[in-house]
Parts: sequence; structure tokens; C-alpha cells
Amino acid sequence: MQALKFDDIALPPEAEALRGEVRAFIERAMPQDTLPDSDFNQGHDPAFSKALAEQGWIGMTWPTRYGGGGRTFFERYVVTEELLAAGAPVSAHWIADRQSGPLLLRYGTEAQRERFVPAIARGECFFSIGMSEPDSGSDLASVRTRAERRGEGYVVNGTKVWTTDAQRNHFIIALVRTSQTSENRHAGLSQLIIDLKGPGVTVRPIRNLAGDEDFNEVVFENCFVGADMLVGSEGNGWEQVTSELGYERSGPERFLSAFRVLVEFVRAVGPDPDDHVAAVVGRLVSHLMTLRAMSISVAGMLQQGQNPALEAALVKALGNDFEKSVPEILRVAAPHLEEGSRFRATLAQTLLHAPSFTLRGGTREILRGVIARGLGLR
Amino acid sequence: MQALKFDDIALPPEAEALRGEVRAFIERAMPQDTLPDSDFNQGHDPAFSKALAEQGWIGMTWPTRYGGGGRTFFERYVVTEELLAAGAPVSAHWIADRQSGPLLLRYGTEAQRERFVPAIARGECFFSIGMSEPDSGSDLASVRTRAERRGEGYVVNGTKVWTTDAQRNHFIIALVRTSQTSENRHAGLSQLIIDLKGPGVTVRPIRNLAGDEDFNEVVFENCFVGADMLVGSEGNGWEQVTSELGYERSGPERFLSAFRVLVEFVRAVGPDPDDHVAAVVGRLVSHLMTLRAMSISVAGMLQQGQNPALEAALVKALGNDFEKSVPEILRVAAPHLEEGSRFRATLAQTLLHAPSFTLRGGTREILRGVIARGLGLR
Amino acid sequence: MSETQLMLDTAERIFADHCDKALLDAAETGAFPRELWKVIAESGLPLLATPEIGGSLTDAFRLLRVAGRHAVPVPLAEALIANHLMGLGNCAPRASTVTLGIADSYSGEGAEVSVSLSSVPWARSVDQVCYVIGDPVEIILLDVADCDVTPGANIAGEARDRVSFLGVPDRCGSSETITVETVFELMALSRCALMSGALERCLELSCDYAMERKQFGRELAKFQAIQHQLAVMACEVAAAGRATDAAIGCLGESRFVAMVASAKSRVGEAAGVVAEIAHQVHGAMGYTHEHRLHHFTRRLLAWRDEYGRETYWQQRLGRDAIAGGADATWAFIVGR
Amino acid sequence: MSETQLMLDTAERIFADHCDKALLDAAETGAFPRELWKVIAESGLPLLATPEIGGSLTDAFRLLRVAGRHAVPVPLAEALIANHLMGLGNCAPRASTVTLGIADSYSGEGAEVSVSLSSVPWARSVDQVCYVIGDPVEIILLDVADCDVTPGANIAGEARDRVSFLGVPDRCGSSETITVETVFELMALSRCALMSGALERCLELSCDYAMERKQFGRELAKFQAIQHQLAVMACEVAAAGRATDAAIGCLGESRFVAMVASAKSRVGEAAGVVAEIAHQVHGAMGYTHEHRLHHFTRRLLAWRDEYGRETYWQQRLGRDAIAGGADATWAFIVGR
Repeated sequence: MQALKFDDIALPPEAEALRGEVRAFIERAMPQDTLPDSDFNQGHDPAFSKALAEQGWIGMTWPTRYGGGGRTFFERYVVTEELLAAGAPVSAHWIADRQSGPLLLRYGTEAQRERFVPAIARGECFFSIGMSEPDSGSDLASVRTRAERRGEGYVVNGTKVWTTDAQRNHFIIALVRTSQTSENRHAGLSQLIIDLKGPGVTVRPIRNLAGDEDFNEVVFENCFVGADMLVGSEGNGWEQVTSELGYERSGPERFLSAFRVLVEFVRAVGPDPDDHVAAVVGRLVSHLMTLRAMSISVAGMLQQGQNPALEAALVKALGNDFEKSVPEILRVAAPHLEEGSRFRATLAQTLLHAPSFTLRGGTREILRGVIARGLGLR
Repeated sequence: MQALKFDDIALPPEAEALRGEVRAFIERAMPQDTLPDSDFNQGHDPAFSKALAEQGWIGMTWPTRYGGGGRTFFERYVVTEELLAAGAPVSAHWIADRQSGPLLLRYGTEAQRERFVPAIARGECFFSIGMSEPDSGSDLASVRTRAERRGEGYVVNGTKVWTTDAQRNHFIIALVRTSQTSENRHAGLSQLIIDLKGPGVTVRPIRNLAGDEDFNEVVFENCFVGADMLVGSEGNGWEQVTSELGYERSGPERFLSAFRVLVEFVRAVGPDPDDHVAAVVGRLVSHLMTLRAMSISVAGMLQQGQNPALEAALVKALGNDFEKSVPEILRVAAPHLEEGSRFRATLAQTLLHAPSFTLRGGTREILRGVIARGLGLR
Repeated sequence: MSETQLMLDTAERIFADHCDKALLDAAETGAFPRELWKVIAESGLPLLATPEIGGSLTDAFRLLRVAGRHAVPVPLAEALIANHLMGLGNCAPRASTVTLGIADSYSGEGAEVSVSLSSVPWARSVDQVCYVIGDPVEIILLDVADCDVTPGANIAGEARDRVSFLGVPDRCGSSETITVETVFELMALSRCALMSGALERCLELSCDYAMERKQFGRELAKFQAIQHQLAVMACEVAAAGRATDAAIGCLGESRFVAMVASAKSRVGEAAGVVAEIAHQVHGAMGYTHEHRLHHFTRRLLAWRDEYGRETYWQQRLGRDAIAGGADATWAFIVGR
Repeated sequence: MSETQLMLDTAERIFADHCDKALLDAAETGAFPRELWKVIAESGLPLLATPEIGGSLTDAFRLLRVAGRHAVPVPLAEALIANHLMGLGNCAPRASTVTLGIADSYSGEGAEVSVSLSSVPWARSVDQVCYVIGDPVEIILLDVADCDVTPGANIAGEARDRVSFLGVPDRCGSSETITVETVFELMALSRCALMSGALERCLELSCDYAMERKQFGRELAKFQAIQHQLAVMACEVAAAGRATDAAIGCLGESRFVAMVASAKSRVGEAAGVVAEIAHQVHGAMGYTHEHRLHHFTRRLLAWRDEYGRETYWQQRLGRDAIAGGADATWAFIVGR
């Protein structure tokens, strides 16, 4: 059995130094007309993202020559957790900042880096992820969208689905099949940057059960994509995607999605609740403090160049179960559910969105499987 | 998908009429020197069983010509649940009454019925179950104990394990292999009645983690068993065992094992606890009332000659999870854990025994598998 | 029994015919399904629990379970109980459509009263609102035309309106056999029945989806982890149904309050567990508005809150159980 | 750091060499493992947290985690903290063996006092019992020879004795840097550290068992349901270890109380979940006395109750979190 290793890492002073600034910014820039929501998928607000970028807080860890901040993962951690805890609208730049930027820096051509990365860091260029397809579920290797070589590029045909914010963002990095399925299901996949507003691309919003349109279906019909939009090398898509999934593994977004419900609960119960209510708050706080410590350990281990894959999966699995349980626990613990209270409104919003918490980057089943593999069981 | 069908059956008046009598008997006959325990495996007390038999409450549903009571399953249900709820010592006669008697009545020879059944009903003859073996786990078809024909009987060699009360009871009904393993793993098995005090049988108690000796290892070394001790027909053991397991499916013993912890909790918190403590009691009571209604439905459907296999598995799975959760829930809900209190003593005893609750008649995995099959998923 | 079955079959047919996805979607944007309501009214179902036609409350709750299976978006539970109350008040059921509410503020001397009711299903779309007040209870009918109605909705998009009235209401009799509390209990049981039906439906939808949907080359249903989740779900669905039936079976008995408390708490718990697993099994598909699953899961989330959350009923049940002392805990559970 | 690692390796070797099944069984029947205690004492481990040898409390808690992995049946946590306290009191550690208790009743004027301490580990077998009292705290040592000792045991069979004393105790100094509460917090953290080690061991035993044991023709570890149970277990073990380390990392800081509260609550929760799954995976085998699993699971059940159950620490932590108001909840969690 592999030992579970979480180094006892705390955020360093230069990261903590940022915290006050971030809070002041949020205080100033937070939109007043919506209920704060700690779910990173809620709140697509280009103006907020732009203001954030002006602080230098998008692409913080990227090289300065590409418009990045050249800062540490720890500094980024502080900014991210403060934004989520406050329920700020981060959805617009989220994927570009967390996934697409790092992917392009690692695998992109120099031209791609120069074109996209500084624009992302300026908060002017938003990306979506194009992995899932109608019949793929969690099985990414079953991708069927085809990209055929034609002249100086590719002709893409197929459909991506569950693409968050595709109707609002600028580009999608689509996982496509560039050669026929072979014995090795992971071979023949590639990643292409595709302009979501370009010809041959149709974006159809999919309403979710809460009535919002976050998800989309993205249909490619003879969509021409220049060869210069290939990310990394042809046929290397699987490896790239796998490393990309690593970026979304165990940040604070994995356990904070329901955090505003706790805040409103504390507001609703007032300063001197009974023992049970106090214990419920204490219990959730202890889980949050623990998850945060675990998550910071993983960030630190990444910063040191380690690959804490098992540890990241543990944080994600625990965080997922935790954030789903929060609204359920607070709902029954609340002494009353006043019609029209902020607590009730936040609770309702989170209950409706809760089914989506586990859709992100691997279901509970997948995560547990990853852990079992890490334990040497499979 | 097969519909889940629980008829709305309540206990009929003639069964309810018995309740007062049973309570009066318990009041009178209950031993005073031990902590009442609702776990049917706790408390092997031949004197108590004998007194119970004198009331006509062992073998209640069996034909009167075999010493039975000729009563309904509902009447038996009332007696059983009252005994368990009071934490009476029922372990001595339990298996004989619930399993061995019905098995012999259904499959036994006339001579076997006449010899054993009335003795069981008199509370003078106690049986153990001989199914599990050192390497079988939940996989009963892997039984390796051999019974070879020799003259007027069989010579048995092999080892049974986890045999409750074998050191105290009179007989074991052992599942043995009477012919070689074939393609059909379920073929070639038979059931034999074996005298636990007879030659060729060695019973070795196995201490459990609580320090008690309930389990045993039973070793057969050239143990001769007369052919008249074969139950049913040779090679039909699998079918017989499967129907036998049905008897242990969904009675009140499936959800009452931790009941005394609740009783002592109510005593400990007094008449006017805070809202949370009241809610915890209410929650457990609602689960108990519901499980009991489900269990009575199954008893009624059995009484009507139906075969509610899926429903029985549902009760058992739910009951199992419930009774394991009871001590954990009450432990954290208790305002204090007074050293030396009855609550604390009962809680400790039940916590130590809780791991055994799921060992009985199928683990959680097995039960969920049975349910999945019932739902048509496999 | 066979007459009841006939009635339930009729209801099943009506609901299945009308309550398609489009109707549910429309109703959740506030469009009252008049055609469906007319068919239901003509079938006599809303009068099932009035003494006149020999029906019983028992049948009414069985009917609601069927309604829950179809998420029927009309105030059927309210009409059934309102008509029952009018019957108790010896007041003939009206041809008009009626809903029911709980008065949460009331004042008045003499004939004129001021009353307000919150979360009244579809008050905006019916003719009358029924409520009870006082001891012995008076059964009151308000003409919606004379009321202030503020439209609202619960988390499932079901119409839940605020109704205010100032004036002389239509007093249609009084009853000694029930109390204001009884009406609350009956309405709590109506939510148990509706939830039981919706829970069954969630289980069916989830099993069907698991059998149909493939991942990694085989049906979801073949994965042991999914099988076990569906097994847990089946346990909860079964418990909810049984708890509801047990309470229905005790109508009019002294055990009724305890049984309703037990049922509303137990069914409410099942609702949370089942909704979560159903969505877990359905994945992204079940999160879309286009899929019908959410009509049932969102109703489960709404109904478990209506007429007393789990906590409320658990506290009541717990206090009653404790009242007799530790050694009577078992007698309380058994009811004797 | 490498000196710490050297110490931990030494400890691991001593514990692994001595704490076999036979020793654990004997200790649980009340036989103090003198030989083991002697080896530990000679190694200097109990003095790890006294200023004299330059050790730190941090190392002491790391050591306890290793001790938890082996269910070491001696009062090591108590000796470590007692020696630390004596150091604070500027009183040289004694050659004698010492345990530690919490005074739960105390009275006395002048030199003579009457004090009783419950649940003192191995009081019957050591030379002295240490406790603290008053504000500023006085560090007191009782000679066991002068005490009334009533042997007792916790659910794990660990010696937990009642100690009464009437007379003039040995006052070995006082300290301004700690309070009576601090000692309680340090002891709570000792239980977190011990539990973290025992939890790791339960996970190892369970994974090993699942890889080894066959059922229906294949290893348990190959069943998806078992894999998922072990995954849940690993999550809990990891959380417990991390919560403990985080609290150890805050020794001496103002955050310490909050971190201990969080850790004792979180680790206590993990203990229940892990013990249950470990037994579930081990089946009947793990229920036998012969198997070593229960030495760890029973200790988990015992230790989660010692020095404050989950509920106790949750209430304290919750009240502190709430004190700053809703909008400061996050700042409380972050600690700034």
C-alpha cells in the first residue's frame, strides 16, 4: 500500500500578505445585485474578471513574458479561495485561468502562447473545455468528434456536450479524433483550439434543472480549423488531457461550492444558538479547516514539483462528498426556514445546483476508482 | 423493474392479545444479573428458554402433533419482538426455533421430526448452524467438509467455523459435500444432523474481540453419522440451505439488535431534553416504526404463502444499516457520557458487538446484490 | 377494494395521458393546466373523500400517491381535503374549484375578519380557498375574487401563493371531529403520499437509465457500485411507501398523529437520499431541464419542507416517545 | 529534521519489536509491559519534550503517531506531557516513571489537599502521577504509594485507574505559560496523534486483507464495492492525519485551541467510520480476538471519547466560529 503523504505545509507569508488586498478588492468590485455563490460555475461576469485581471490575479503563476504574474501557487491559492469564499463571479475566466492557460504554456506553440496567454491574463479571452460527448459519459477515450486533415488544417465534425459557458466564451479546446480508432483506445486523439464564434460552429445552450443556461451543446459541421490551432502534437491528446485534468484536481473549488450556505446559516442563527446548532457549525468548520489543509498540502507538493496524484484524488473525493452534504445538514439543523430569508434563498439555490457538483472532473465512482488504484488494489 | 410490494398488514387481534402475557412473563422470568441486550446472539440461558417453552412460545407455528403451538406467524412475531425489545436471553433456543425446526418439518424424515421437533419445542434441544468454513466467507457453495458413504451412514471430515454456541448446544446441522465438485458448484451438497457431543467432533470456542466466546470452530475427524441423520435427500443441500436462509430474512432481530441503547438513552436524558435530543429520539423511533411495519408486511405475506424475497432483502439491508448506526448516533447525541451509567455500559457493549451485526446471514454487499437482482439490474 | 382499484386505474390513465413533459414545464412557468383540472373534476376524483359519494380519506391518500408518480401539477391534495372538510361541515361540495391553506395570521371580531394564508397552491387560478380556524373548528371558504393574491412558487416551480382577505367570509359549517391540528396532519400526510409516488418514479427512471446507458462499453447497471447505489435507493423508496401506508392505515385512530410524524420524517429523509442518488446515477443528463427526472426530484425537495420538515416531526415524535419514560419506549413504538 | 527522523525510526523499531499480539493481549488483561517500558525509558523517548534535551512538543506528538500505529500499551503520552510540564515548572525530570491525570475534584487549604483523578492511565503500575491545578498553574506530583488506586479500564482494555490522594503533595513548580486548559488541549491532541497512527494501521490491515482473502474465486480487493469502501476509508485516514498535523503545526500559536478542536472532532469522526469499514472488510475474521485488528479499532473507539468527544469540541469550535458573525466565518477558518 502506498502511504498517504500530506506534507504539513502552511501558506507562506508572501501569500498571506495578499489576502487583505484581495478582500479589499472583493469588497469594492463584488456585484451587489446577485446572491453570492461559492460555486465556481455560477456567475459569468466579464467586467469582474477584467477588474480581477487588472489586479494581476489571472494567470498569476505564469511567466511575466506571457503577461503572467510570475507568482507562486500559494499566492494563487489565496486569491482563489478568497474569491470563492466570498461567492464572487469567477466563471468567465475560470477555465482559461485554471486549465487552458497552463495547457497552452506547456504544450502550445510559441505563436499560440503569444496570441492567447497574454489575452487570458488580461481577462479578455475566455475558454471552454471540449471533452464530453453525448455518449461518452466519464469515458473520454470514446470521443467520436473527427478532425480530418484538409490542406492547411483540419475539418471538424461532431458534437461536444456539457460545455460550460460555450455561449459566452471565446474559444474551446476540443478533444478530437485525428485518426481511426485502433486497439489502443487512447491513441489518435488530439486537441484543437476552435473559435466558438467562427463558421461551422453552432452553440446550443442546454437549460439546467434550475432554469439556467450554463451547459451547452457545441456542434461542429465541416468546421475548418487551421493546423496552427493544433495544441501539442497530433495523436498526443490523451496524454495532454490527462495532465490537464490534473489541474482541476484539488483546489478550494472542490470543497467550497456550498460555503455561502454556511455563512447565511450563521447569520440566521444569530450570536447565541443552542448547543446543537453550535456543534453543527463546529463540525462543518472542522471539515473545512481539514480539507483546506489537505488542499494546501497538495498545492505545496505541486509547487515542489511532486506529483501527488493519489492525494489530489483523496481531497477531491472528500471535498465532493462534503460540499454535497452541507446544504442537507444545514437544512435540518436550521431552527426555522424563514420564507424569503437570505439563508433560505441561498439554500434553495445550492440544493438545485448540488447535483452538478459531482459532474465536474470525474464522478464519485471514478474518483474512488483512482484512489483504489493508488492504494494498490487494482 | 419489479414493483416493491409491502402489503399494509397490521398484527391481528389474536396476536396482539398475546402481548400482555409475554410482557408479564418477561417481567417474571428475566434474569436480573445481566445487562439486557436486544442482540439475539447475546444471552444463552437454557433455564429461560425452558420457561419460555413452558408457555408454549417455542415452535409456536409448528403443528401440535410435533409439540408445536399451531399458532400464526403473527403470534410468533409478537413473542419474538417482545423478547428482543426487552433484551431477554434468547440465544439458546434461537436457531432451533427459527431455523432448524422449520427445516426438519419441511425436509426431515418422520423419525427425525418425532425425535427432534418436540424436544426443541420443550426447550430441551438446541441447534447450531454448520454452514461457514474457514475459506468460504459468504460463498457457501465452496464448502469442503466431506461426508463419505460408509456402511449405514457417513464418515465426516472437515471444519466448520463461526458456529454460534456450538460449545453449548446439542446438535449442528452441517452442510457437507457428499459427492465431488462438478461443473455445477451447487450440486453434491447435503445436510446432516450431527451430535455436537458425539465422537469425532471437537468444538473449539473462538474468543471474539469483546472477550466472549460465542463463535466456535467445529472439527469433524472421521466422525460417523448414521444415514438416518441425513436431512432431505442427498445432493439437495444447496436448495435446502437456500430456503433455510429465507427463514432468517427479515424478522425483528434484523433491526432491534441495538434497541436497548435507545432505551437507556431515553433514561439518561430524562423527561425534558432539549429539542435536538428529542429529534434524535424521534428520528430513531420513526425508523423503528417503519422497519417494524415493513417486517410485519413480510411476515404477513409469508403467512399468505407468498414469497417476498426482494422485500425481505430490503428489510434486512435497511435493518442492518439502521442497527449499526444506532449506537453511533446516540453516542454523539448524548449530553454526557457518565462513567458507570447504564447508558454508557449498554453503549459500550453494543459498540463492541456491532461488527457482528453484519456477519449474520449475508454481508451488506451480498444483500445489496440480492436487491439489485430483484430490481432486474443483474 | 376493487372499486378503489378501478378509481386508481382511472386516475393513472388520466394522469399518464395529460402529465407529459410539456404540461409540467408549462405549469412550472405558472400556466394552470385547466384542461387537466377539468378532466379530473369531471371524473369526480376531487370528491373522493366526501361522505356523499361514499369515498374515504384512505382512497384520497392512495390517489395522491398515484398523483405523485406523475407530478400532477394541480392542487389535488388541497381539493380533496377541502371537500372532505366541507363534507364534515355538512356543507355540500361546490361545483367551483377549490384549494386549501393554513391561516398564519388571523384577527376579527363579529362577522368581519382579516386573515392571511401563505403558500396556498394555485390560489391565483381557482375559485375558492378553504381554511379552518377556531375550536371547535369552523370551515371557511374565501372567494378568490375577494382576496389579494400574490403569486409565488416553491423550489419545484409549483404555484404557492400568498392570500390576504378582509371581509365577511363564507362560513360553511363547523366540526367537532377534527381540529386545526388535524388538518395540518392530513396535509402532512398528503405530502407523504405525493412523495411516495415521486420516489417510486425516481427509482424507475434511475433503473431504466442504468439499464440503457452504456459507459466503458457496458451498461451502467452492470457496475457493482451503481447496483449498490440503486439498492440503497430501493430501500429508501420501500421504507417511504411503507411508512406512508402505515399512517394512512391509522386514519381516525389515536395513533394517527404518531404515525404521521413518523411518516413525514421518514419519507422526508428518503426524499433527500433518493434525489441525490437519482442525480448521481443520471449524471449530466439528469441535470438538464429537458430530462423529466427533475420534475420529481425538485418536488421531493419541496414537499419534504411543506407541512413540517423532518426535524419538526422528529421533535414531536421524540417528545411523545420520551413522555412515557424509558421503559415505555417500546410500548410507544408498538402503539400498545 | 533528520534527528527527528532518527528518533522516529528508533521508536518504530522498539515498538515493532515489542508490541506483538501477545504483549497487547497481556497488557489488556492488566499486565503492565515493564520490559517495554524500560526500553522506552532508556531510549530517552519520554523526555522528548523537556527543554533539557532540546526536544520539542512537536516531536512528542509525531512520536505518538508512531505509537498509535503499534497500539503501544504504556502511558507514553502521559509521560511525555508530564515531563514537559515538569520542565516548565523548572523541575528536573525524575528517574521514576510517571503518568498524568486531570483532577476532577479538588479541595484543600494550606499544604494538605484532597484530590481525585479519574481515568489515569496505568496509575497502578507507575511511581508517580502528575497533574496541574490553579491559575497560574502549579505542577503537582503524587507518589502512587501514597494514593488510593482503583484499577479500571476503557473499552479497549487499556488501564484507566481512579486515583485519590489526601495529604501534602509534591509541588514541583508553577508555570505562567500554560493553563489547566492547555494541558487538556495537549492531551486531546495526544489522542489525535495516537488515533492517526491507529487509523493508518487499520487501512493497511484492511488493504492487505482484501488483497489476500479470496471469495467467489477472486480477491476481495477486486470487487468494486470493496474498492470503494477502502477508498472512503483512505479519505478518512488522510483527513485525520492532516488535521492532526495541522494542529501540531500550530503549537504555541493563538490558533492552537481552534486547531485542536478541529482535529479532535475530525479525527474522532474518522475513527468511527474507519473502525466500521475495517470490520466490514475483515468480516468474521476481524471479529475474533485472535486477529490484531481489534486492538486498533477498540482503541479508536476509546480514544475518540477521551479528552472530549466530537460533540464537545464541535460546540466549542462552533461557538468560536460564530462569535465573529457570519461575515467573519471565513476569516475564522483561515485564521486571519
